[in-house]
Parts: sequence; structure tokens; C-alpha cells
Amino acid sequence: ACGGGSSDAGSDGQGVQVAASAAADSASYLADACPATVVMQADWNPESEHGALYQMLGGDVKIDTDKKRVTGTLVDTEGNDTGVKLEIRAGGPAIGYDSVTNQMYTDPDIMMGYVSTDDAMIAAGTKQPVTAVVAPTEISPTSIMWDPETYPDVKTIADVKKAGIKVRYTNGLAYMDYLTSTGKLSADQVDGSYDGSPGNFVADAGKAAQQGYASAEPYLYKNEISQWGKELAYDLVANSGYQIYVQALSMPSEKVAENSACLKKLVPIIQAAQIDFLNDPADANALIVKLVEEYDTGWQYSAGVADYSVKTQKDLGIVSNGPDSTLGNMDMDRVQKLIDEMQPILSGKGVDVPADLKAEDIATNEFVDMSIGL
Amino acid sequence: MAVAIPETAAGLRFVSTGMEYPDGTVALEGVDLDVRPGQFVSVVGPSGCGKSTLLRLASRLEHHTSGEVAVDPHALAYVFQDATLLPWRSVKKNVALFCELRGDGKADIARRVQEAIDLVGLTGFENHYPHQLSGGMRMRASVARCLTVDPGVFLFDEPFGALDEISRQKLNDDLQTLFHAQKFAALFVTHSIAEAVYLSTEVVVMSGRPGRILDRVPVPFAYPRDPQIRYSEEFAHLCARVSQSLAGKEH
Amino acid sequence: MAVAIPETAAGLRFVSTGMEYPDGTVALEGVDLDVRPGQFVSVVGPSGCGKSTLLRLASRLEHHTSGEVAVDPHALAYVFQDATLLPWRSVKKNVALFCELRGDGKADIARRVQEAIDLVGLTGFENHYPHQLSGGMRMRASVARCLTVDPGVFLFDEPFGALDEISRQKLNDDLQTLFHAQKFAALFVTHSIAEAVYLSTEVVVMSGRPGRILDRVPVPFAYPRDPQIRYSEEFAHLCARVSQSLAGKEH
Amino acid sequence: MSTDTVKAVSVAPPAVKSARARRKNSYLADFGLPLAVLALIIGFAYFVTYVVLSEDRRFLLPPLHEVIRVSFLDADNRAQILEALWRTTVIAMVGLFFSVALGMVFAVVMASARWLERSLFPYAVVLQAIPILALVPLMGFWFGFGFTARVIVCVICSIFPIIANTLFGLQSVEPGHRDLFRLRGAKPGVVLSKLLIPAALPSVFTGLRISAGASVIGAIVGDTYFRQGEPGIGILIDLFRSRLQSEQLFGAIIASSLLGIVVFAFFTWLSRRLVGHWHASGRL
Amino acid sequence: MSTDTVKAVSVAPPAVKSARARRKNSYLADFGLPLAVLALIIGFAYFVTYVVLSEDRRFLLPPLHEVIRVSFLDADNRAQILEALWRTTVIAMVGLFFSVALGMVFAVVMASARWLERSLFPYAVVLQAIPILALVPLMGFWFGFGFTARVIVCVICSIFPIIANTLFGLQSVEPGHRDLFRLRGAKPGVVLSKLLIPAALPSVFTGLRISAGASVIGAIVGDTYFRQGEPGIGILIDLFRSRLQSEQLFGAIIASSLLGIVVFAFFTWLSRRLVGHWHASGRL
Ligand SMILES: Nc1ncnc2c1ncn2[C@@H]1O[C@H](COP(=O)(O)OP(=O)(O)OP(=O)(O)O)[C@@H](O)[C@H]1O
Ligand SMILES: Nc1ncnc2c1ncn2[C@@H]1O[C@H](COP(=O)(O)OP(=O)(O)OP(=O)(O)O)[C@@H](O)[C@H]1O
Ligand SMILES: Cc1ncc(C[n+]2csc(CCO)c2C)c(N)n1
Ligand SMILES: [Mg+2]
Ligand SMILES: [Mg+2]
Repeated sequence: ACGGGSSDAGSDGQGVQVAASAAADSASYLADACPATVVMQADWNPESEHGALYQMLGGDVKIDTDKKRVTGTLVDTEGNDTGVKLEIRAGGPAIGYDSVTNQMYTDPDIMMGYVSTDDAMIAAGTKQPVTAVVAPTEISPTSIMWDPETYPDVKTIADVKKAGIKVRYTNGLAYMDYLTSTGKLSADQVDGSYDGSPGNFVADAGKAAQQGYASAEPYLYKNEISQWGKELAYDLVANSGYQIYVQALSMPSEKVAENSACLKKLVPIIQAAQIDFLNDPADANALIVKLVEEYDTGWQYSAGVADYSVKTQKDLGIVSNGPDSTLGNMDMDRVQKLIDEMQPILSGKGVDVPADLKAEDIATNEFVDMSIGL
Repeated sequence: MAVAIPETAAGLRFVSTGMEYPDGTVALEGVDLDVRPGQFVSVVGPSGCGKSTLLRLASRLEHHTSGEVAVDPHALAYVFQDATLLPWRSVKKNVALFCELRGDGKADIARRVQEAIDLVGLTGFENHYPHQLSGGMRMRASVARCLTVDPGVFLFDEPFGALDEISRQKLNDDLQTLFHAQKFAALFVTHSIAEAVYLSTEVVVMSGRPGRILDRVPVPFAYPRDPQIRYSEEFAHLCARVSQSLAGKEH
Repeated sequence: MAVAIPETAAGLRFVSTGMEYPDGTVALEGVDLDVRPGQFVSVVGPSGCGKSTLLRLASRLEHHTSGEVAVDPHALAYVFQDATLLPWRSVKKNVALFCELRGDGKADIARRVQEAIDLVGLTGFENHYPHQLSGGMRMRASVARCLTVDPGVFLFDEPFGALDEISRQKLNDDLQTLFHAQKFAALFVTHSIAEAVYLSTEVVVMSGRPGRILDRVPVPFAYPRDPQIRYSEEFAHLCARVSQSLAGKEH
Repeated sequence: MSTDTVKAVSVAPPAVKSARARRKNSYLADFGLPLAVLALIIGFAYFVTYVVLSEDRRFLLPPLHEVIRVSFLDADNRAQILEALWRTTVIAMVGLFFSVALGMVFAVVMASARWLERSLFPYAVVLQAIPILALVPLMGFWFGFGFTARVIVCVICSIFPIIANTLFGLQSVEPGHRDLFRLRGAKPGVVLSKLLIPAALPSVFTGLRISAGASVIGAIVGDTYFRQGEPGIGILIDLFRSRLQSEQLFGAIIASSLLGIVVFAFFTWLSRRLVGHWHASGRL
Repeated sequence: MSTDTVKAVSVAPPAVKSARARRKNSYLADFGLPLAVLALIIGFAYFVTYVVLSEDRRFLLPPLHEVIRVSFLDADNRAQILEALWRTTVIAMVGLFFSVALGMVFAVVMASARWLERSLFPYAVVLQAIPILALVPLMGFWFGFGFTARVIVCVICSIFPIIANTLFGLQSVEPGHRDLFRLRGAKPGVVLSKLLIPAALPSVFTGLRISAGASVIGAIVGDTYFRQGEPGIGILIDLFRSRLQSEQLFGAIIASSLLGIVVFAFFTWLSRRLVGHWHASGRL
């Protein structure tokens, strides 16, 4: 990755092969409805939680190692060319840890980005409203994890509270406001200094609990962080009642209407891609691992963790149909319930979430193909 | 207080000039003094009486607080009481400073600088830095710097105070020759009455602080002056008069 | 080269002392000089001949490169060629410095400081800062600082060069009185031959660089000396002799 | 020497009323012009907000009156910001205190011998050039994740300018002044208190002016990594950022900048008081 | 005046051979003692590694020889670290260059009038005291998330010491020297190049010594927030940190510290070359 230019992934099995062009009258022909390049802004470096997006790339990807973006033909579930390009932009460090909402409001080229329900509420409160149009992930993998050797009796977050274990989390994440405001953790046991490094966890030999993705950290700590090298126990935050749709693909609310024709066709392709990815993640995972390497932003992602991630997503139902038989739709009652619970909490923290915020303001199933499911 | 300054004035003119420092020290009061081209006026007076202040007013580095001061600021040279050499410049470069500021050519500068250095007896020390010089050598470098610029008005603040009698007499003679040749207007502060009389067309005696002019002693000798006049009776007489004025005695 | 220094030595002694600065300038060569308590030795010599260097060796601020130097470093006072006042201290505090360093009591310091300030004629300027003084006033403050400490060895580097004749004569008389009373060992650099002869028990004439001793002129007058001796024939005679030695003439 | 030039410089003395006029003038220069520059900068900020940035992007630099309204006129928000600022101030001041104390000692030790300078200065540089981030677990292990560690981060960020400038000040002491003390056989402690410190003071103040801002940044950085104990303005900035609260974010930034300026202004004032009477750098 | 005291100070002249002896002595002081201090510090590090830290915490400070072996003796790791270090060096140097150029201009402008100083200095303080984190989105919008933004972060981190010290140097110019130029009616540009800059140079070098380390830190901080384009050592530090690759982490820290020291040493050398002949601060 020199010169900051771009490189072709080539046709050596990286990415999904483009089979043929979708017929102009087929449901997956996007050229007449969508922008020539559909730009998606991810919230982090490439990872298997983003599988659906990378699954949609054809084999002709161009990697911009400078700007940390990948572009290729947007293909449908059959691998047919939809007539438009897909550009996936890495988030997190690649954009100075800026929020996806900010990025979407600054750069009109971005069509959609990953925004979780809680962040969408906050965005509504800061006059940058976004609406989720599809939720490829049903349950957030965000968990609290601890050392089962130190705390053999702790099984759930409730036990963590009971045991009074310090919990390290990343300052600013709304779920902790929920846990502390609802008394599921006490405010004086949490410590907002987690910055992604395992150093502090390992240094105090697992005395404290720590935030982590169920789909990544347990594997990493056991297999890739030699100083730890042991199992971790964890409990999903979602199990405590914090039921956001994590990484829901969203867009500035005002743009939903003008893009409806595109979304009508694109959202089902995304739904199908997520299912395809779960069934056969090999190509997309290979691309993800390759991208991480080429982007070279300091993030590491092995094939091992990619496989573990997919497995966990399946096992824990992180990616699943949810209560119904559709993958990608959002349970509007669940969204509303979260809004009702979180509105006072966030307002108490100084975020002016409108008191009358409705689930429909931040999420819509209008474009979801209800027939697509696992 | 608008005193008319004659339009034909060149050189220096003080008209009932006064100067009070911001801290309230009155350094000068009601000084009337004219120095025309071809005049060499020496100033003697007790330490702290305002002699340096007078030169600073003449050079416009300080501003008077009453009366008027007129001076041709072009081609002004001023040997400060301190050597004020730039510590990062060698002797040669220090002496060259004024030429550089005037934008002289390189060869011209080199020639003038060497002449001036030779004149003050610093030959061989061209590449020394100020901290490698003795006190007297520093003052001589400072004098040399002013000798490079053919000034119209030449101000001297005890230029030879740190020199031995022999160097001093030599420089007195050189300065006299220069004055005779160039006819600049010179205002010369010194503590040596003999030096004042030997060099000047007029010696001005100042009183203690606040400085006023106590006496003016015209010196009638023609230029070029023979060093031997120092041993003449008239010379001794003039010195005595200056000395008495300085001591505050009427004459 | 181990020259025996008599154990009874007090004051100052140079035995074929030489000094070469790191840049290769030879400032002094083979200087033999003794200054015992009760001796007042003046040094005259051309600018840059090594007079200040001699005093710096005597004060151990600089180190000789050949021969030997012996000095009693206790109760040493040194009036530098520059005033070297501390700019953040008022005149009063500057003059008090040496007393403070010796750890004198407050009242004692105040008394000594005021006496010294009065002696050098800076009364009224106690609370001024150095930058508010004239050149001569700064030197006087520097002299005052050394007058506060009853030194055993007193070094002077042209202390009165920046003063008018009247102040100078007054300070000469005061210094002489002090010397007569305290009998310290004095090494006094000056460019005024008359001053040298008036003050000293012996005048040492130095050659141009590298500085060697050319001539020694003992001055036989007894202390206290009447200011009028300056107009005596013997005085004139002694001055002439120094002057001739200085000019390089045999006598 | 032409007639004209002489005429040109015939200068009438400043009239008596000029003193007052000059003072008025100086008030104008001291307060009027700086305020004019401030107005200009505020104007530029508004220009960016309303002209350069489209409405959607206005969160990048919200209108200043909105920032003030939301952050400082709303009692809750103001209390939140000021409380956090106060905690950061405490850290910054404690850190700065140690920086000054340790830094000056360090500099004095280094100035006392060339080999000490050569031996120690590199570690001071390392201390300054080390990414604090990398030391977080080690420091946490030793000093915990609260007040102590934050103060240490603040010291690491702000000590070097003190060291470098004190050392410069000590080395710039005039040799003649040193001689004065050597001559009288002054003890090292006395030389330090009566010569070295006073002479180095103007330089030290320059170091202090640099460290003023650095200590604030250090306190904020420390906040970021060591979050136990009471949260400071750094945590708040992080929070506002992740919550997209632009107005409060800029409010917090303004508050912490003002803290920097206040500390800076304090040292400027102190320097005028202590060295203004003899050194030009003290005469702002 | 006792006999003894005189005897005590009867000083024999330094013998002729002393020149060589002194040089030897000075080699010892210049290199021997600093190396001894280094050995002491390394010893302390080992002490912490093996005695203070239990085995499973040894990653907090791994044994130095392991650090060297893993980071610098392994060709791949060495290449990785050196490549990243080189990119950071480029950013740091470009940033430092702009800091010096802009900082000196800023200082000269401020030194030219008191009202300018009072008007502008606060913004320099703000620039320094502002948490960069908070400006990331705005800077990203204007300058992207790559090289330009990183250089700007580096400038923000390293410009203030240059400004403050240049200003101090300019204000410390001796009034007598100013008079010299005023007297001869020198033009502002000439005064600047022949008086102000040379006179301020020793001070400027003190600023440069502070900015040397600050520019390295700035480049690393910039790396953290602006990761587009080629990654530098900051990103590597982050990576090693997140993987607890302690040996490489410390290797990278050592490498970046050495960069700081090298830049620092370069300016020390340059200052000796340029001002050593007349100012004591240049004579290390
Ligand atoms: N620090 C130094 N480095 C190199 N050479 C020096 C140094 N100080 C003085 N010198 C040289 O040593 C010689 C003697 O200097 P010194 O100051 O002793 O002269 P001096 O007799 O006091 O002269 P003056 O009457 O002008 O004060 C001079 O030639 C001078 O250039
Ligand atoms: N910057 C200043 N601020 C306040 N007072 C000053 C300043 N400069 C000089 N003075 C005062 O003005 C008076 C005259 O000073 P000036 O330097 O003109 O004396 P001088 O005649 O040159 O004396 P000398 O022969 O000692 O050099 C002195 O009393 C001095 O204290
Ligand atoms: C392995 C892993 N670590 C961190 C992030 C960053 N991140 C993006 S969104 C979010 C909050 C979820 O509620 C977090 C922590 C990630 N995506 N994957
Ligand atoms: Mg004077
Ligand atoms: Mg001398």
C-alpha cells in the first residue's frame, strides 16, 4: 500500500464474482432508480458485523488505501450487476472517530450509513434527524465481559452489579446511561476510560469487567492476546432490556422520500446479502480481512476472528429474523419502547430528544421486503 | 512656545530645550545651543548632569519635553557612551554595520572598514568578537563604526574615556584632521577639559542636574592645530577658565 | 617552575605570571609584581595591554597559564571596568549586595550602604534602577558597592574614567583617606597618570600586548597627601617619567 | 544637508495635555484594538457558520450566540460545564505547580554542570516526546486512574517548557554578574536566590506562558485516559462530541480555552509585576 | 588576612600537558557520564521489569533486550517500525517547518506593536489550549483526514513555543542596539534581518528545542485522528497497544522518543553552530 493510491483486488476469489448484468426490467436493476454510485458509510473498520455490505460488492473491487474506501459493482443475490457501483467507506479511525450522522450531514455523497437506534434518538435531539431503512442486525453484540476465573459466580450484568465489579466502558455510549439510570449498574461502579485497548483489563488481571463485542472480544482475548489467553464470560447488554437496532442503515430523514424509488429496490438486495453472507461468508470475510490489511489504520482483523464473528452472529441470534420471519425489518414497538425509556434519560443528560419522538421518525419498514428472511 | 527655527538651519539647534524623564527626573532645562557645520562644540559637566541626554535629544532617540530641537537626521553619527557592539558580529562586521545599513557596495565597505579599523589601532583584531576585546578596544571599535559614514552631524559621548593618554592623543589628532577636512557639526561630550579645548571651536560647561548651560568658552585656535598648542599659555588659560566654570566659580 | 611563595605573603603576588586566552591571544607575559597591605600600586598602560586581565588573575576569576599567582581571596573587592549592576535591583540594593553576601545585619547594611552612596554622591538616587542612571552614576554605584566591605585587597579597573574632573578629584581624596585608614593592598588601573601618581605608592607602567612591566615608578609622598601636591614640581616630574615610559621612551 | 530635511524634523515638544491624550490613546490600544480584533474573529466565525457552511453542516461550527445560549445561559448546562471546568482547573493548577517546582529544580541541576545537562536533558525530551497514550496502563498500575495519574499527565505535558526556558535563562546570566558573586565567594544557594533565579525570571515566565496552555491540555488529555474520580471538561468534551451536541461542545471548548487564557494572563500580569521594572519582556 | 589563606590559594599554573588531560576529562564528562546515567536508567527499567512487576504484568514494561530483539533485530518488525517512523518524521518535519515559519512571523508581527501583541497573543494561546479532538470534524471537513490535517495538528502542537520564545527574544533586544539602527534610519526589514532575528536567535532555539518534541507528539496525535493516507508511528503504537504487543509497543515508543531526541539534538547542534560564538546558551 504505497503511494496512497488504489489497488485492484483482482479476480483471485476475493469478493463475489459478478455473474451477469441484471435485466433492465428486473427488480434488482438499480441504474434507473439509484445514484450511479451508492455510498455507504460504515461506523468502524471493516469487520464481519458489516458482512452484508461487503457481500454486495462484485469481484471487481477497487481499494482506495488512502481514503480507506472500497468501490465495486453492486451485485444482487445472484451475483448480477445491478448497474450501479457500491462504495463502502470505513468509519471509526478512518474518519477521526467522527459520527456517521455527522458524516452524512457533511458529505451529501453518502447515501446511507450505520446508525444505531440510540444514536438516531440523539441525532433527532440535535437536529440531525436520521431514519433507519433496514436493520441487518437484530441484536447488538455489545456486551459486558469479565474473567470467569476471578468471578466464577457472575453470570449476568445483574450479578456484575451485585458483585460491585468495576465496569470499563467507552465514555459517551448511551447504553451505559441506560444501565445506570435504570439501576442495572450503579453509577459509581462504571469507568468511562475504555479506549479499545486490552491493556488495563490485562494489567489488573481481570479484576474489572469491560465492554466488548460478543462477536469479537472473547475470541481475541483467548486467541490473539497472548497475555490473556483465556476464556471470557460475557452478557449481552441487550439482555438487560436495552434493545437497540445496532448498525441500522440510515439516512438523513429529509432524503428518504427522494430516494424511495432506489430504496424500494436496494433494501431487499441488502436483506438478501445479509442472508447470503451468513450462509457463505467466505468471500466477503476474505475481502474484509484483505481490506483491513490494505487500509492499514492500525486495526487488525484475522480470518479467525471473522469466522468466529459470523458463528457468534448466528449462534446468539445477533443476525436473525427476530420475532417474525423477516430479516431486516424493525419492530416498531420495540423502537418506541426504547424511545420511551431513553427519552427522559437522555434529556436528563442534556440531550433534547423531542418528547414526542415517534418510532416512525427514526425508523421505517416501508422499503423492507417482508418476504425475505432466514 | 513656537520658536521659529531658521529655515536655513543645518546641523543642530536647541531652543530652550528641556527634558524630563517619565520618572520625574529633570535632566535638562532651558538649553539653547547651536552647532553649525564646521563647528565643534564640546560639552563638559558633572556626572549625571544630562550630557548624554542632550546627545540623545540631538539624535532624536529621546524626545524633549519642552522647547524645541532641530536636527538634520540624515548622515548622523553617534558614538554612544557604551560601545554597543553587536555581540554576534566580529569587529570587522560591527564596524561595517553603518555602511551596510546605507547599502554601500562590498568593496567600498571593505575599504572603509579597514581604514577605520587601522585608524583606531585595532588592526589584527578584525575577526575577534566583542567579548574577546578589552574595554578600550570595544570603545575604539565603536568609534571606528562611526568613522565609516562621513556624517554631517557627529555626536560623541565620551568616546575616548576608556583610553590611555597616548591612544587618546593620537585619536584626538586623527579626529581633528577629519573635522578639518569634512567640516561636520560636532557635539562632543568629554570629561577631559584639555581634550575639549584642544578639539573644539567652543566648550560648553553644564551645571549639575538639571543640566543648564553655565558657560560657553570659545576656542580661537585655527585648524589644523599643532599638538604643541597644548603646552601654550593660552591653552592653559582656556583650560583654567573651563575648569573654574565647572567648579562653579565665577570668572 | 615552582617558585616558592613566601608563607608570610598577604595581599597579592605575581611571579613571572603569563596568561594566554583560549583563542591564542597572549595578554600577559612574565609579570612579577607584589602588592602588600599598605601598598597602593597603580597600573598604567596602553588600551588592550592586559591591565584588566591582571586584575582578573588577581581576583582568581581568570586563571593564569604560566608562572604563579598568590592572593588572599578573602575580603577581596573589585571595581570592574563595567559597572555590572544587577538590573533588577535598585541602587540601594545593588550597593547592599556585598554586605548581604557577607551576611551582615539589616541595620548594619543600611548604614554602610547609605554612607557609601553619600560618599559617591548618589544621594537621592537610592531607589532608582540602573537603567535610570547615567554612565558615570552607574560606575559610582559600582564603586559604592565595593566601599561597603572593608576589603583586604582592593582591585580597581578604571573606576573613575567616566567621571568629570571634580567628582574624580573628590573620590580620589576620599579613596586616599580610606586607604590611609585601612591600609589594604590596592591594585589600581587608570588611564590618568596624574591620578596614578596622586594615589599610589608605586606606579607600574605596562607595555602594549603582550603586557609586560616596562617601568616601576615609586611615589615617595607620604599619606595623607595634600591635594596641592598635584601642583608640585616633584609631582610633575613623576608624571613626566610615567608619561615617557608609557610613550616607550627610555628615561 | 538640505533645508527641507531640517524643516521636516523641527519637532514641537509634546504639549502639556498630551499626557492625558496619550493615556487615552493607550487605553484605546490596550483594550479597543484587541476588542476590535475579537469582533473581527467573531465576525469571521459567523461568516463561516452562515455563509461557508450550508444549513446541514452548521453543526460543524454552530452560531456563537446559540453556543452561548445553550451552554452558558441555560443554568443546568452552565453548571455542568463550569463544574467540570473547575475540576480540570484544579488538575491543571496542581500539575502546573509541580511542573514549575520540578522543572526549575531540574533546570538548576542541569545548569550546574555541563555533564548533568548532557546526561539529563535527553530524558526531559523523552518525557515530552513520549506518547502518553502508550504509558496509560503502566501509569494506571502505579498511580491508579484518578487524580494522581491525571496530575502526572498534566506535568508531563507542561514541564518541558519550564525546564528549557529556565535553563536558557540560567545560561544567559551575564558572566560579569556571575563574577560578582564568585568574587565574594557566595554560596551556591545564595547565588541561586540572589542571582540565578532573578536573572532567569523573565525567561521562566516565557516558559510559564507556554506551560499555561500546555497544562490545560494536559489536564484534558489526562481526563481522557484516567476517568476515575470526578469528571473534568475533557470527559465532557468527549461526551458532547459523541452525543452530537455541537453547541455544548463549542461551549466546553470556549470554556477550556478561556481557562488557558486566564492562566496565561495571570502569568503575564505576574511577570509585569515581578520583572516589568527591569526587563522589557515583562512590559506587555 | 591570615598566612594560611594565602598559602591555600597559591595556585600553580596548569601544566602544559593539562590541555590534553582536560580534553580527556571533557570527553569523559561529555560522553562517559551521560552514558553512566543511561546505564542507571536502563538498570532501573530492568529493576521494574523483573522485581516490581509480577510475571503476568511484565507486559507493562517488557525487558529492554526483548524490546530490542523483537522490534529492531527482527527484520520485518524493524522495517514496519522504521517505515512508520519515517512517515511520522516527514509529518513532524513539515509541521515543524511551518511552525517555525509562521510562529516567527506571528512573533515579529506581535513584537511590532503592543496592541498587536495584546490582540493576537490570546488566539495563539487558544490555538495551543484547544483540545484537538474537538476540532476533528471541522478540520476533516476542510482539510480531509490525511496529510494536510495531520500537518496542521502538528503545527498546532508545536507553534506556540516558537511564538512565545521568539517574542521573548525580540523583546529582550538591548535598547542600545535598537538605538543603533534607529539612529541610522534602518528600514524595518533591515532591522529585522540584521538586528531582531540575530538577537532573538538564542531564544528562538530554546523555542525550537521545545517544539522538537512537541512536533513529534503532534505528528503522533495527528496520526490518531487522521488516518487517511500513509500510516505513521502513532497508528502503529495504537495497533501494538490494542494487541498488547508490548515489545513492539515499547520499540515504537523508543523509536519515536529517539526521533524527538534527534530533532532536539539537531537544533542543539545548530544553535551551537549559529550562536555558540557569542551566546552562552549555544555552548552545550
Ligand atoms: N575573553 C577573551 N578572549 C580572548 N581574548 C581576550 C579576552 N579578554 C581580553 N582579551 C584580549 O586580551 C588582551 C588584554 O585585554 P585586557 O582586557 O586585559 O586589556 P586592558 O589592558 O584592560 O585594556 P583596556 O585599557 O582597553 O581596558 C586584549 O588584546 C584582548 O583582546
Ligand atoms: N531612562 C532614564 N530614566 C530616568 N532617568 C534617567 C534616565 N536616563 C537618565 N536619567 C537621569 O537623567 C539624568 C541625566 O542623565 P545623563 O545620562 O544624561 O547624564 P550624563 O550627563 O550623561 O552623565 P555621565 O557623565 O555620568 O554619563 C541623570 O540624573 C539620570 O539619573
Ligand atoms: C469490535 C468493535 N469494536 C469497536 C467498535 C466501535 N463501535 C462502533 S459502534 C459502537 C457502539 C455500539 O453500541 C462501537 C463500540 C466496533 N464496531 N467493533
Ligand atoms: Mg553620559
Ligand atoms: Mg581593561
